[in-house]
Amino acid sequence: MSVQEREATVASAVSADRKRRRPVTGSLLVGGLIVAAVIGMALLSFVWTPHDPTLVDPSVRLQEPSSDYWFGTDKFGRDVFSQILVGSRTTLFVGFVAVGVAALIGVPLGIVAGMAPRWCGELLMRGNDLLLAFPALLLAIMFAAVYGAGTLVAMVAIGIASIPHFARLIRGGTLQIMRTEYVIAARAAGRGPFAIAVRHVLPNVSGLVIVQASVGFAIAVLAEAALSFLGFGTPPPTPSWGRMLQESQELLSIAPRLAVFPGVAIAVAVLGFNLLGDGLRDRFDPKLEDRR
Amino acid sequence: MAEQPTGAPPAPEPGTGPTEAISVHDVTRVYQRPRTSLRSASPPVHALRGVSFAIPQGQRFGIVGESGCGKSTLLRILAGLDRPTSGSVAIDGRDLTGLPERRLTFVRERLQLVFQDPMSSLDPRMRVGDIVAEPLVAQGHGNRRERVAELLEAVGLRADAADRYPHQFSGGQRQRISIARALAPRPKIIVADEPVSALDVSVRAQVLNLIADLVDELSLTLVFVSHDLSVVRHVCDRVAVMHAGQIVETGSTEQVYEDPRHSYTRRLIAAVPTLGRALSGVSAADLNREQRP
Amino acid sequence: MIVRLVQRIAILLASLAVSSVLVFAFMAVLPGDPARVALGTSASDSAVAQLRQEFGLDRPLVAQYLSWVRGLVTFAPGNSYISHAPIGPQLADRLQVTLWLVGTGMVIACLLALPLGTLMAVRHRKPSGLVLSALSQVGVAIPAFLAGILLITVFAVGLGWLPANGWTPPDQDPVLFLKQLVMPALSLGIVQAAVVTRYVRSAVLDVLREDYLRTARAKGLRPTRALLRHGLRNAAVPVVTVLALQLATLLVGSVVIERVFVIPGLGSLLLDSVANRDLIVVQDVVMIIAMAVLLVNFLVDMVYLLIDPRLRGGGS
Amino acid sequence: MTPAPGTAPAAATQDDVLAVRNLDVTVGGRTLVEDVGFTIRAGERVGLIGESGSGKSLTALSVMGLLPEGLRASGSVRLAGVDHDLVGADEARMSRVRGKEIAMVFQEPMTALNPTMRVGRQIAEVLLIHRTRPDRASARAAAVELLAQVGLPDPGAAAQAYPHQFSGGQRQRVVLAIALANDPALLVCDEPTTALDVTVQARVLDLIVRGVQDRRSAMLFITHDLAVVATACERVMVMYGGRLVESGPVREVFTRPRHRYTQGLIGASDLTVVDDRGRLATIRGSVPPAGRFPAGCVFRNRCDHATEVCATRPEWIPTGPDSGYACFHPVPGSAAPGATTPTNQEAGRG
Repeated sequence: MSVQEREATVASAVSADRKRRRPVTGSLLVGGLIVAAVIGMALLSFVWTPHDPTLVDPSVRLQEPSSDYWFGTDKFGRDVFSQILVGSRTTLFVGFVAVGVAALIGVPLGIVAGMAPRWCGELLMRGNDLLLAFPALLLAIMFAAVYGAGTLVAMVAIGIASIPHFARLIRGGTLQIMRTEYVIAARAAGRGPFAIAVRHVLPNVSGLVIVQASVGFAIAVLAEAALSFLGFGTPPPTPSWGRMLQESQELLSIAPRLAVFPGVAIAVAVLGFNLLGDGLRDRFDPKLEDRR
Repeated sequence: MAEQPTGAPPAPEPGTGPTEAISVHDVTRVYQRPRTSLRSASPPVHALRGVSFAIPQGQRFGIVGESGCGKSTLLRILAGLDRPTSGSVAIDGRDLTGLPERRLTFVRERLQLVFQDPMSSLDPRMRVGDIVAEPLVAQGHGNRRERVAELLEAVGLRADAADRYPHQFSGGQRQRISIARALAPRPKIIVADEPVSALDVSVRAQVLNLIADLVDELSLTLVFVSHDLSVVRHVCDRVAVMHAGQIVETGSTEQVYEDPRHSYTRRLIAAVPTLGRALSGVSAADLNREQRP
Repeated sequence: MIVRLVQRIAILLASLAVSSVLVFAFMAVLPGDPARVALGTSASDSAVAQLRQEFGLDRPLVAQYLSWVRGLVTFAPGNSYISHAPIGPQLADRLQVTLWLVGTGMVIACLLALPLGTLMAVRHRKPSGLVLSALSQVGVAIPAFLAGILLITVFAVGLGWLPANGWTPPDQDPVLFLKQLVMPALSLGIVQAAVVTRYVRSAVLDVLREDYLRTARAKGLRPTRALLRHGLRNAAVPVVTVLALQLATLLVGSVVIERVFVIPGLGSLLLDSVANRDLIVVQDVVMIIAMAVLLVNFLVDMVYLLIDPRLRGGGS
Repeated sequence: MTPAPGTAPAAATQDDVLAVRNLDVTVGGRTLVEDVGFTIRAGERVGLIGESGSGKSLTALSVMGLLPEGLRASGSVRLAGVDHDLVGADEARMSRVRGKEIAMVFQEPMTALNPTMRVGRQIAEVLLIHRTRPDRASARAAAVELLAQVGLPDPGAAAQAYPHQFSGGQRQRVVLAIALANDPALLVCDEPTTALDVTVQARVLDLIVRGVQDRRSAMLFITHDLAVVATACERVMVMYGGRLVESGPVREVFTRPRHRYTQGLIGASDLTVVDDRGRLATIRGSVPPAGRFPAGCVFRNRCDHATEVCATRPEWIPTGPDSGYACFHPVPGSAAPGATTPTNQEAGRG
C-alpha cells in the first residue's frame, strides 16, 4: 500500500458539505468539562493554593489526608493537593507549547505537501515518515542527553515528534480539497496558490487541525508525565505530576495514595482531551464520527 | 430539433474582428503511469490524440463522449489549467499554450467554468456572496457588493442569498450560484462541464433554460460538455463527438443526430433510450443490437 | 509486484542511512568534547587527549561516522567511553530482554484489541458497545508506567503473588522469568490494547459501511457471517498500519516500564548511559530503536501485498 | 393491482409474486415512505420512477429488508412461496430468502464487489449459501457458466481475476450474475445503469431484461430516467415525496398521464419539445428535502392546479386492474392532455 493509500485510511475524508450543525455529543460535553476543570485548576493555582507546594516541612511528613492537607503530604512534608494544582499548570503549558510547535510547523508543511507537485509531496511525506521512527520520548531522551533535562527540552521534543502526525493528516485533507471543483474554479478565476491555501484549504482543514490538536494534547500530557517520571522532564522544585509519580514509587507499600492522586490527575486530563477530540470530530465532520 | 432558432448566430461584437473565440490545433496530451513491471516502463496513457476544432464567437458548441474519452482533459487545457503535450490552443486569437500562470490573465478574464457537482463546486466554508465575488477579487474588480447582488438576481436568486452558506441551498440553486460566479468577471466564453447531470429532472429544465437565457442576453460563446446526448442536442448549435482521445465527428446538431457519418457516432446515438423510441417499440434488445463491434 | 518490493527495499535502506546520519549528527553537534564530558571536568588534558586518540575521536567526522556504521552493520560496535568494555554483547543481551517485553506486550494488545474492537464496532449503537467504548477511552488515558505502579501496589505489595520487580533470563529459571514478565508485559499490553481497540473499531465500522458488505447481505449472508467472510480481510489493512505505528510507541514505552520494574533492557541501558554521559551507547541504542521501527514499517508494507491484491500490480 | 391506501385490499391473486401493503418507512419523527401498496405478478417487469427524496430506493430496500441503520419499516410485504411477512422478519429467516427467492442489483458497480476476493468465488458463494450446488467445484463451474451468460469475454480467466481488473460495466454484469444465480422469483434493480455510459447501459439493460425473461422472474426496476423505464418495463409506478402518485402500463402513463406531477415530469424530461422561445417545460419550485414534503397532496406546493382540497390527502382512484392515481385535479382522462403545459405528443424521432 503506497503512502497515499495509507494516508487515505488514516487521514479523514474532509466532507465537502457541512449539513446542519451536529448535536453536542456526550464526549464533547464530558471532555469539555474535564478540560475546563484542568484549566480552572491551573488558573486557580496562580491565585491560591492551600499551602506552598514547594515548602519542605519534615515535621508533617507523610500525613494522611486531613482537613488541613486534603490529599495528605509527601515524604518531604509538601502538600500533595497544592502540588497537583500547580502541576496542572506544567501539564497545560507543555501541552500548549508542544501542540503549538507541532501545529505551526506541521500544518503548513502538510498543506504545502498536499498542494505541491506529486513527487515533491511524496518526498516530504517520506521525510515525515522518517520522523515517525523517532517517537517523542526517544527524541526527548536524546535532547536530555545533550542539553540536560528541563521542561523546555520536554516541550520542544514532544512538539517536534508530533509534527509528522499533523503533517500527514493535513496533507491527506489538502489532497482531497485540491481535487474539489471549488478549488479548480478558484484557479480558473485566476487565484494564486497562496490565496487558495489561505482562503480554501486552511478553513476546510481547520476541523482536522482542532481534532488533531486535542488528541495531540493528550499525547503531550502522557509524554511529559513519562519524561518527568524518568527524570528528564520538569526539574524539581517545579511540581509535575510525572515526577510526583516517580517519587511515590519507593513508598508504594506505605503510602500508595502518593501514586494514586497524580496518576488519576494524569489519566483524567488525558481522558478529557481525548473525549474533547472525539466530540469535536463528531461536530466538524460526521464522516469522522467513528474514526479511532 | 423541433424548433431550430433560425438565422445565423448573433453577429460578433464590433471590434473583436472575425477571430474565433476558441481555436484548438492538433492538441495531444500524454500521461506517464507509474512503473508496474521491472523491465519496461508501463505504457503511457494517450488522453488526447491530436484534437482540432474552432468555435466562432457566440456559438453554442457541444462536446459529447463517454467517460474516458478525454473531454475533461480537453476542458482543463481550454481553461489553461493543464498544458497539452503538443499542439496549440488560442482564446480570441491569442495562443495560451506554454504560457506561465502570470501571463494567463487574458484567459481568466475571457473564459470561466461551470461544474457538474453542486455539492463540491461551492466552498462549504464561504458565504455565497464571497463565492460569487471570488473571481472579482482575483482579477481586482471594484464595487463587488452591487455586482454580486446583480449577478444573483440575474440567475434567479434573491440578493440576500449572499449572506447564507451553500448547504442552505438545493442542488438547482447551487448550480445557479455556480453560474453567477462564472459570470462575475464578465467573460465572453462559458465552458460548462456536465452542468445538469447531477440535477433532478424537474430542476434540470430550469437550469438549462437559465443557461440559454444568459447565453442569448450576454451573447456568450458556450462550450457545453456532457455524456447525455439528448441534453447536448437541445442546447447546442454544433457538436463534436469524442471517442478515445479523438474527435471522430463534428457537425451541426441537426446533421450529426439525423444522419451521423462515423460508425461510433451511429452506435452512440443508437444506444440512447428516449421516451419516444421506447413508446414506438424500441426494446432494450434493439438498443443493444447496434453495440456489437 | 517485484517492482514494489525493490521500491520498498530501496526506501528502507535510504531511511536507515538518513536516520543514521541524523543520529550521528545529533550527537556530533554536541557542545563540548565527548571525551572531556566522559572523563569529567577535572580530568587532565593529556588523559582527555589519550581517550580521544583511543576512540579515534580525533579523526575527521566522516571517518568517525563510517567506522560507527561499519561497527553497527557488522554487529561489532566499538567500546563504551566509560567502561571501555565492548558494547556489542551488552546490546545483544539487552535487546533480547526488550524484545521479550515488547513482544509479549504486543501479543496481549492484539489478543484483547482485535476481538474487543470488532465487538465494539458491531454493537456500536447498543449500550454494550458504548460501555466498551468508554472503557477503552479510559484505557488510552492511563500511562503505561501508572498501570505498572498500580499493578505492583495490588499484586506485589498488596497480595504478594508476584515479585515487584527484577528480571531472570528464561533459560535460568523459566517460572521466575514468567512471574517477573507478567506485570510489565500487562502494563504495556493493556494500554496498547486500548489504543489499538479504537483503531480496530473504526476500521471495522468503515468496512461495515462498504457496499460489498450490503451485497454480501443481499446474497443471503447474516450480518456476522458477512463481516467475517468479507469484512475482516479488508479491515486488516488499516489495522496493520496502526499495529506498526503502535509497535514503535511500545518500543519506547518499554523504556519507562524497564525503569518501573527494574528490567535490564535496552531502555534502562539508554537511561543509564544518558545519566553517565556514555554518549556512544546512547547513539547506538537510539539507532537500534530507529532501525527496529523502520524495519517494522517495511514488514507492514510487505504484509499489505499479501492482504490486498490491488497492490500486486498486473491486471487492468 | 389492488387499490392501495384507504380501501380494503382485495385478496392477492394467486399469480402475484410480491404484494406490498401500507408500507411506511420512518426515521426519527420524519416519514420518508408513506402507505405504499402494490403487487407484481410472476414474470412482470415493473418500473418505479421518482426524483430524489421520492423514497423509491427505500421502498426497494424495505422489500429486501436491507434498510440502513436507524430507519424503520412497517406494513406488510409478502413474497410468493415464503410463509412469513418480510417486514420485521428476523435475520435468520431473511437470510434464507435473500439471494434465493429475491435478489438485488445496486447502482454503484465500482464498490459492489469485495476487492480482495476473486470474482468467481463471489459468484459461487451465493450458490453455496443456498446449497443450490452440492459442492465447491460444481459451484465454481456454475459461476464460470454464469459469467459467460452475462457476456464476459473469456469467463474462465474472468473467474480467477479480482474486481479491480474489470471496468464498471463488467463489474455490473458480475453483480447481475450473482443476483440471477439462483433464479430468483423477484429481481430488484436500484438504478442499475445510472453509473454506466450509454453504450454500456444498452448492453446491461438487454442482459437484465433477457435474464428475467429467461427465468420468468418478476422485476422491480428503480430509476429516475423515464426513457430507461419505458424501454425495460411493461408497467410503471410514479413516486413523489414518499407516496405512490400514479401507476399503470408504460404506454398509458407516458402518453395519457393523469397525475399532474407525472405530466410535469414527462414534460420536463422530454428535451425535444420546446416553446416558441426554444425553452423547455419546467415544474416550478424545487424538490423539498426527504421527509419535508407538504401535508395532503405532496406535490401541491409545485402544482399549478392546486386548490384548498389538495391540503387533504387525495384518495387512490383505480382506473384498471393495475393502474390508478391519487389526484384531486387530474389531467382529463378522455381529452388530449391539457394544453397548458406541452406534453409529449408525437413519438419522438431519432
